Amino acid sequence: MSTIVLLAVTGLGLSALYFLIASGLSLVFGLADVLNFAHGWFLTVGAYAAYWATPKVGFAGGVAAGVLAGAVVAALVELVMIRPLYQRTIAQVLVTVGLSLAGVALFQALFSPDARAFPSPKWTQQVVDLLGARVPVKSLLLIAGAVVVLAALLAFLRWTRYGLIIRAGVENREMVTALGIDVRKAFTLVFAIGGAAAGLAGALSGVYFESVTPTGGASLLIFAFIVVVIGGMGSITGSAVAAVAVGLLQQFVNYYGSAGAGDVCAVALLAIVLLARRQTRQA
Amino acid sequence: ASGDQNAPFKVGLVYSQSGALASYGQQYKAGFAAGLAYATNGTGKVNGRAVEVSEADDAGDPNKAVSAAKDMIGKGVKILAGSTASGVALQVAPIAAQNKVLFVSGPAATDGVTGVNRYTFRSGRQSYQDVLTAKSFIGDATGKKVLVFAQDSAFGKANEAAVKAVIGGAGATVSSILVPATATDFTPAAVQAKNAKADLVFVAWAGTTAGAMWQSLDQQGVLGATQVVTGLDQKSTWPTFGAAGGKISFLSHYFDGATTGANENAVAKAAREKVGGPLDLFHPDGFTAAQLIVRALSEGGDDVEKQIKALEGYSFDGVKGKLTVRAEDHALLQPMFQVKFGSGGQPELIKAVDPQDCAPPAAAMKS
Amino acid sequence: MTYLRRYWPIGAVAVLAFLPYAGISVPGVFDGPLNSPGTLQLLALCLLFGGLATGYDLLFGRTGLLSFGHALFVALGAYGADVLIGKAGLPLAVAAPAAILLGTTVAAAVGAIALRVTGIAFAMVTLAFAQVGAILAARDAWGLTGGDEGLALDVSGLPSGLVGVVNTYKLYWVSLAYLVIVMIVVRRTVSSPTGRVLAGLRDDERRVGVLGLNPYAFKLFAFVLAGALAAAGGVVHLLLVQGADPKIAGSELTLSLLVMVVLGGPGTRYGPLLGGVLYTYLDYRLTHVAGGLPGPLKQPLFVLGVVFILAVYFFPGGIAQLRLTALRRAVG
Amino acid sequence: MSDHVGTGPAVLATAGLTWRIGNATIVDGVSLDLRAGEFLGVIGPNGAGKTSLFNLISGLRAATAGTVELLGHDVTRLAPHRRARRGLGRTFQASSVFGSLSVRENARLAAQAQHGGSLHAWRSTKGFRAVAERADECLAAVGLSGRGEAVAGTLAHGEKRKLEIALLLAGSPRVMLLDEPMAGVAAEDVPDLVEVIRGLTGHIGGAVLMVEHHMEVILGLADRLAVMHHGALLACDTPDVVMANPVVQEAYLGEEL
Amino acid sequence: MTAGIEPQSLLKVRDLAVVLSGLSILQGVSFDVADTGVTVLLGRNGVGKTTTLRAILGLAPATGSLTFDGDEIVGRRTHELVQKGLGYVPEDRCVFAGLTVAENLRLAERTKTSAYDLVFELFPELKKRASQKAGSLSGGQQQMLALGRVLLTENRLLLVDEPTKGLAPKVVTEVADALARVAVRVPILLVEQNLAVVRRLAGDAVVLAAGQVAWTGSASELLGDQDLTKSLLGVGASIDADGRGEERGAHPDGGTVGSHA
Ligand SMILES: Nc1ncnc2c1ncn2[C@@H]1O[C@H](COP(=O)(O)OP(=O)(O)OP(=O)(O)O)[C@@H](O)[C@H]1O
Ligand SMILES: Nc1ncnc2c1ncn2[C@@H]1O[C@H](COP(=O)(O)OP(=O)(O)OP(=O)(O)O)[C@@H](O)[C@H]1O
Ligand SMILES: [Mg+2]
Ligand SMILES: [Mg+2]
Repeated sequence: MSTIVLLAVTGLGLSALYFLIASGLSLVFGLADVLNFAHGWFLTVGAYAAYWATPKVGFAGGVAAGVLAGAVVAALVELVMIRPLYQRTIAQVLVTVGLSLAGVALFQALFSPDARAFPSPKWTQQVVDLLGARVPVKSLLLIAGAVVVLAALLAFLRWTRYGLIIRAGVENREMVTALGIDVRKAFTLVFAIGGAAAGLAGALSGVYFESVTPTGGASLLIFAFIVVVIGGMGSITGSAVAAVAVGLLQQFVNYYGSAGAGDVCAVALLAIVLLARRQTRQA
Repeated sequence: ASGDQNAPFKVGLVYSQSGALASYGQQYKAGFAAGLAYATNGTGKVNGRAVEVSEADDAGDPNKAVSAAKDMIGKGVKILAGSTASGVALQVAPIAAQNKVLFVSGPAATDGVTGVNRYTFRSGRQSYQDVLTAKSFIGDATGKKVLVFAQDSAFGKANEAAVKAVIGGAGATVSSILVPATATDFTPAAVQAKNAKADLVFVAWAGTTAGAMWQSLDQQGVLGATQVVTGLDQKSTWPTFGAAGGKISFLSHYFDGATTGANENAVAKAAREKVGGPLDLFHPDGFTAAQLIVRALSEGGDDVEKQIKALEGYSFDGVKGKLTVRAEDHALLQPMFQVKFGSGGQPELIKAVDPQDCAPPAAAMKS
Repeated sequence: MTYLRRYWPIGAVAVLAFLPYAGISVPGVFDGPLNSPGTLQLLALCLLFGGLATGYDLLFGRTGLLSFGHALFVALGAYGADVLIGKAGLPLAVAAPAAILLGTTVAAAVGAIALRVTGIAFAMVTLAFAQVGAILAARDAWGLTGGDEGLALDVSGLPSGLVGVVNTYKLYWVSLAYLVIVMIVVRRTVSSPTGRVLAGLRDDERRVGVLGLNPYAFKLFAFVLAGALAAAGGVVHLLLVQGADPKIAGSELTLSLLVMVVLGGPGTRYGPLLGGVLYTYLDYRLTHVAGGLPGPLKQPLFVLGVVFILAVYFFPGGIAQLRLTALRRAVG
Repeated sequence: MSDHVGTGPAVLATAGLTWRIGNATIVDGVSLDLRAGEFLGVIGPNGAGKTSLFNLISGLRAATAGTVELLGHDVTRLAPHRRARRGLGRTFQASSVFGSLSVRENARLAAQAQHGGSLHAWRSTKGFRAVAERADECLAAVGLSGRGEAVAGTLAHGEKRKLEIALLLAGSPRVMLLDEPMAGVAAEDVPDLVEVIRGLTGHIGGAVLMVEHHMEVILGLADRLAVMHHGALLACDTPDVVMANPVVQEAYLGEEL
Repeated sequence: MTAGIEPQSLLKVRDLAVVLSGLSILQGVSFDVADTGVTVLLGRNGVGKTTTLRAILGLAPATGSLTFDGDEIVGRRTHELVQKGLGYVPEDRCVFAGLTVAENLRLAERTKTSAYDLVFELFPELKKRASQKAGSLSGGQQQMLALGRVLLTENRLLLVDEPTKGLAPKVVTEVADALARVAVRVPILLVEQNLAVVRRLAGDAVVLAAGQVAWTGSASELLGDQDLTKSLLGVGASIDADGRGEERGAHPDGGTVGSHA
């Protein structure tokens, strides 16, 4: 019993991490139509920012710094690299691919390839007793973060005019401008939001992994992709559900099956869902 | 150029200058430079002939390493060294044999390199020696339950195999949990480890996720409950053990404290001076490689067969202490170290393990 | 003039084939003379990836299929032959075709499933399959692949003529031959009626359907053909680097193929080839020269990434397009 | 033309054809049949379900209920390309041509679909005379011979329309579905296009089902008129009878300008 | 321009030239758009009507001069021009398929007060389908939505491209009415193939041929002169052999919609 509880909660913690990355990815992909391979790098930026700031301004400040750094870098990337290439979706994807390569290498050069111990506060390293299970606080922290982000994003898309503009702009940018709206602002905003979510994910992943590394973001990206696709591109709630599914699946399979089988299962899940979805569309 | 009595000796280093193992590579290179200076008394010459060292980056990628090796051999390099990553060592070794050049493998820990062929030697320790050192923590193994908690990688599997052979062979029952190096959450594995209720848990983990792994083991109460042994990685990783550090027994290939103060030896002292600071995990490997190469050249000149003869059975003082190249399989017999974290999060030497006590069983030369 | 247009490729191949006899050295570009093993090895890899990129473009540029799983088939070629030679002790002459057949069969199976969806979904399903392949390779599946350290090629299975650095020039010829074959196959295919259908699929699949052509069948054809070419490339790669390791199964390889194609110019005759050669050259050369450079420039991937990004901006449509526009400007 | 109306076997017959999405019934139990050489016009208000009906017949959408019979075979469950092979051709309300191919390549692609050769991955296209000739005929038929080299994607709307017809012709189908072929065509071009379309039933001898809002065009061409309203078939008879039908008047034509 | 009192011109087009992917689409197009009523832009397929509108709106790369009540607008960003009061109804409707009808309209709001009542009065269908995804609307319904979007806000000039394309005669009539009513308040530059509609709304007419202006004058004058219409637009010929065309097709406004019964 206690094992089940433990696996469930830590699994959800994993889901939360995936969601934090996937949500931004899903926004940027589904809405700005850019499959952003550099998204993992945004996370790394956030992680290192938090790593740098925490000793100076405390953990909360560190997290804030991570979020800020993620948002700013993402916005800059959009302004400088993506914007000149609108309508050239493939080119945009390629630029992000190039950026993901260069970005990791850059951090390896600046901070060395080795893991740096993250100065996470004591309380995040504790465990709390939940129905006999020793549940790590950090898992609960991640879950909380994810819930907040989910709520905020949904509100943004449903209630704000920008949410509307973004959705329209994806379909036909030209026509949005022909309605007198400067759509570029909206896309920059999307990147900033995605970057902020990634930055938060980065800061929290520092706590989660006890360390930050230049490659940390990239290694999480593949699962984020899986989550985004299973959840349906551009659908935030979809991403949330998918993240929970993938996280729990991985955790339980890793325990009851052989360790590592979880990853294969997640991948299998992706293939199955996509094919099944296609079937329903046919009928 | 061979035979020409004043042409330089060409030596090629293929190691990681970039990529994930870059800092290991850095230590190796620094150690090599120091070792070459030491072994040639600062002249950089052997028998009056200059030793010309060329370098190539393999970025930890065997393909690049092979290309670089071929390139160097093509340019007349007669001795290869380096190989930070096991994968690189395993793929470069055959190239050396095919082209009849000497290969002195570097930090790569895989047992596979030992005795792979007559042309291949090694300047570092191998997994087997790690495990034997771990064994030295639990005197008599008979009847004990030992758990291997290892990365699901060649490195981890090598350790698992070694433990089964060494400690299992000594009468302990060995079980193992293999976790993918890429795992994001270690709680399931940690719980399994806890439930195993072993007397000794041998952890074989290299790489960036170490911090999270240790924390999970600690949080699920593995560390408190049983004796946990693992290898001590380079300096930069010491903080990542975090709170867990104090509860772990470490086996160490090398750390600066092993040869300072009371334990200081002349070679280590010289090395420290030449490197210009405290030594780290893989400085000795580079240093030793240089010593071996100088030996090979001074005794064997341009003749690879003579070089091999010169190295087989060669016994000398290295940074770690007494080192011996075992003739049968070219294993490098060397002392290993038991370490614990003291107050202040700095590792302290418990005792040095005698080379013979951690000598891998001699294997026949594969080819 | 028209003669030149028609026959210059043959001339080019002849020149390339002759390189191993050319003692000239090109300072700065290659750090040994052209016929030195190091240089030939690099050139061989460049040609190989030129071929692989051209094969990949059959999917991406010609049919409009964005597959993230191409590496899987390269890996099947490489590991397949490696295992058959090393573990089953087969001679290369048997192992190579067998490995290619293996790659082709798996391509057919994967394609049959993945092509039931389209667009990004297709890209992701192929990515998923490739990922499974990578995981299996990295985890020493069935004790065959040698795990994350890869599996060195057992040269005893090779004709002695291909073993040893002195024989690098023969391997160079092998990859030149591979490139030529790929170029011919792709060329013939795209200029055939089938190729016309593939172009149609790229533009409007629904329309192709109502014309009475089965989109699924033609896409599968393209996928399998590309898979076969990839597997063959995998075998050549095995020979060149004398081993196979999980890198070759990873999505990074597919990504770099994509990068090569775009760098060169998707859907053009020589673009992917150029892109493949350039990318590979930089990838390997930078690791040589970058060592001395300061700061981030030390990291080859940094330089490569930046160069690539700049390329996307400054010659969209790829090098091939660049050449054309330059030509036009020259003409008038 | 009307001499053969009602004679000959039904080349296309739908029975109770229905398409629902969620709780909306888009096409509602449509049963109509089309005889060889017959020209059946389909009119109806916007949103009546004309295009949807075409999608069901050509197989781009799967029918919720009902059957489609083509030349005596039940094709309700067949994929679009199979129906096309059996002699069904269609055009789209929004022009869809192969944008990156030249006009001529467009036509050849369509021609080879029927005249075989598509599965020759090795032989050069040059080898296929029949296909090339067929393609050129079709372009000539719609007066696009001159534009053969133009890239289809850059054609003006009207030109794309003509190319659509050419692609249809190339398949020499027995049954043709035209969805508003005149939409956006300059008045000047209407007459030739009308002649081309008339030819479809004329010398080719196929049967045509055509949606069109240009009344004078449809009246000039159709042997019978079918009127759709809210997804259902309101009437199906000779033009004069249909035009006189008050329900139709009310539903469709409205008052004059 | 034409004889008679010259109305103040709101938009001056001078030497407008457009090149798309290497092809010169427009060369030296010059005409004026009056600040009242409907100016109609005619021409055969492919002469560049749509391109002209897109160029005015900054959606196609243009050279030359465009003065919109006083100030030069060549090279200005589209959304700025629209905010200055240029409304656009594109040839292919361009409604946002993924958004509901209501959201499509909401997007078009620019000022606090939007003329929803006017729009819903003209196109009740839009009110009924407010929550349906625009992509699932029929061609005609989509056209109504596209028109509704520009009628929602106060504009200085409307650019409308073939609004009646693919519409049922009943709807064509409605759309024509709507445009007529709008034209009272806002001047319109209209591209239209349906000469009946042109005649109905007739103000000034500009005829393009092969990327250049072939004729300018009043629409009634143009449509009144059959030879002129025929030579410029090629219409007027009887459109089918079997006589029915006589009542219907033979008028200069070749093929008046709904003029049959
Ligand atoms: N995928 C869909 N989902 C929901 N409703 C749909 C879908 N496709 C079509 N519809 C609805 O079905 C009705 C019929 O559409 P259809 O395009 O067949 O009309 P139509 O007769 O072709 O109209 P028009 O003459 O304007 O083209 C319309 O009300 C449309 O909104
Ligand atoms: N992107 C493009 N690249 C090249 N040529 C183009 C492009 N877009 C349009 N054209 C060409 O410009 C010419 C004018 O096109 P445009 O759409 O303005 O004509 P139009 O008068 O609107 O025709 P229609 O009445 O059929 O809508 C056409 O010949 C068309 O082929
Ligand atoms: Mg329709
Ligand atoms: Mg137009």
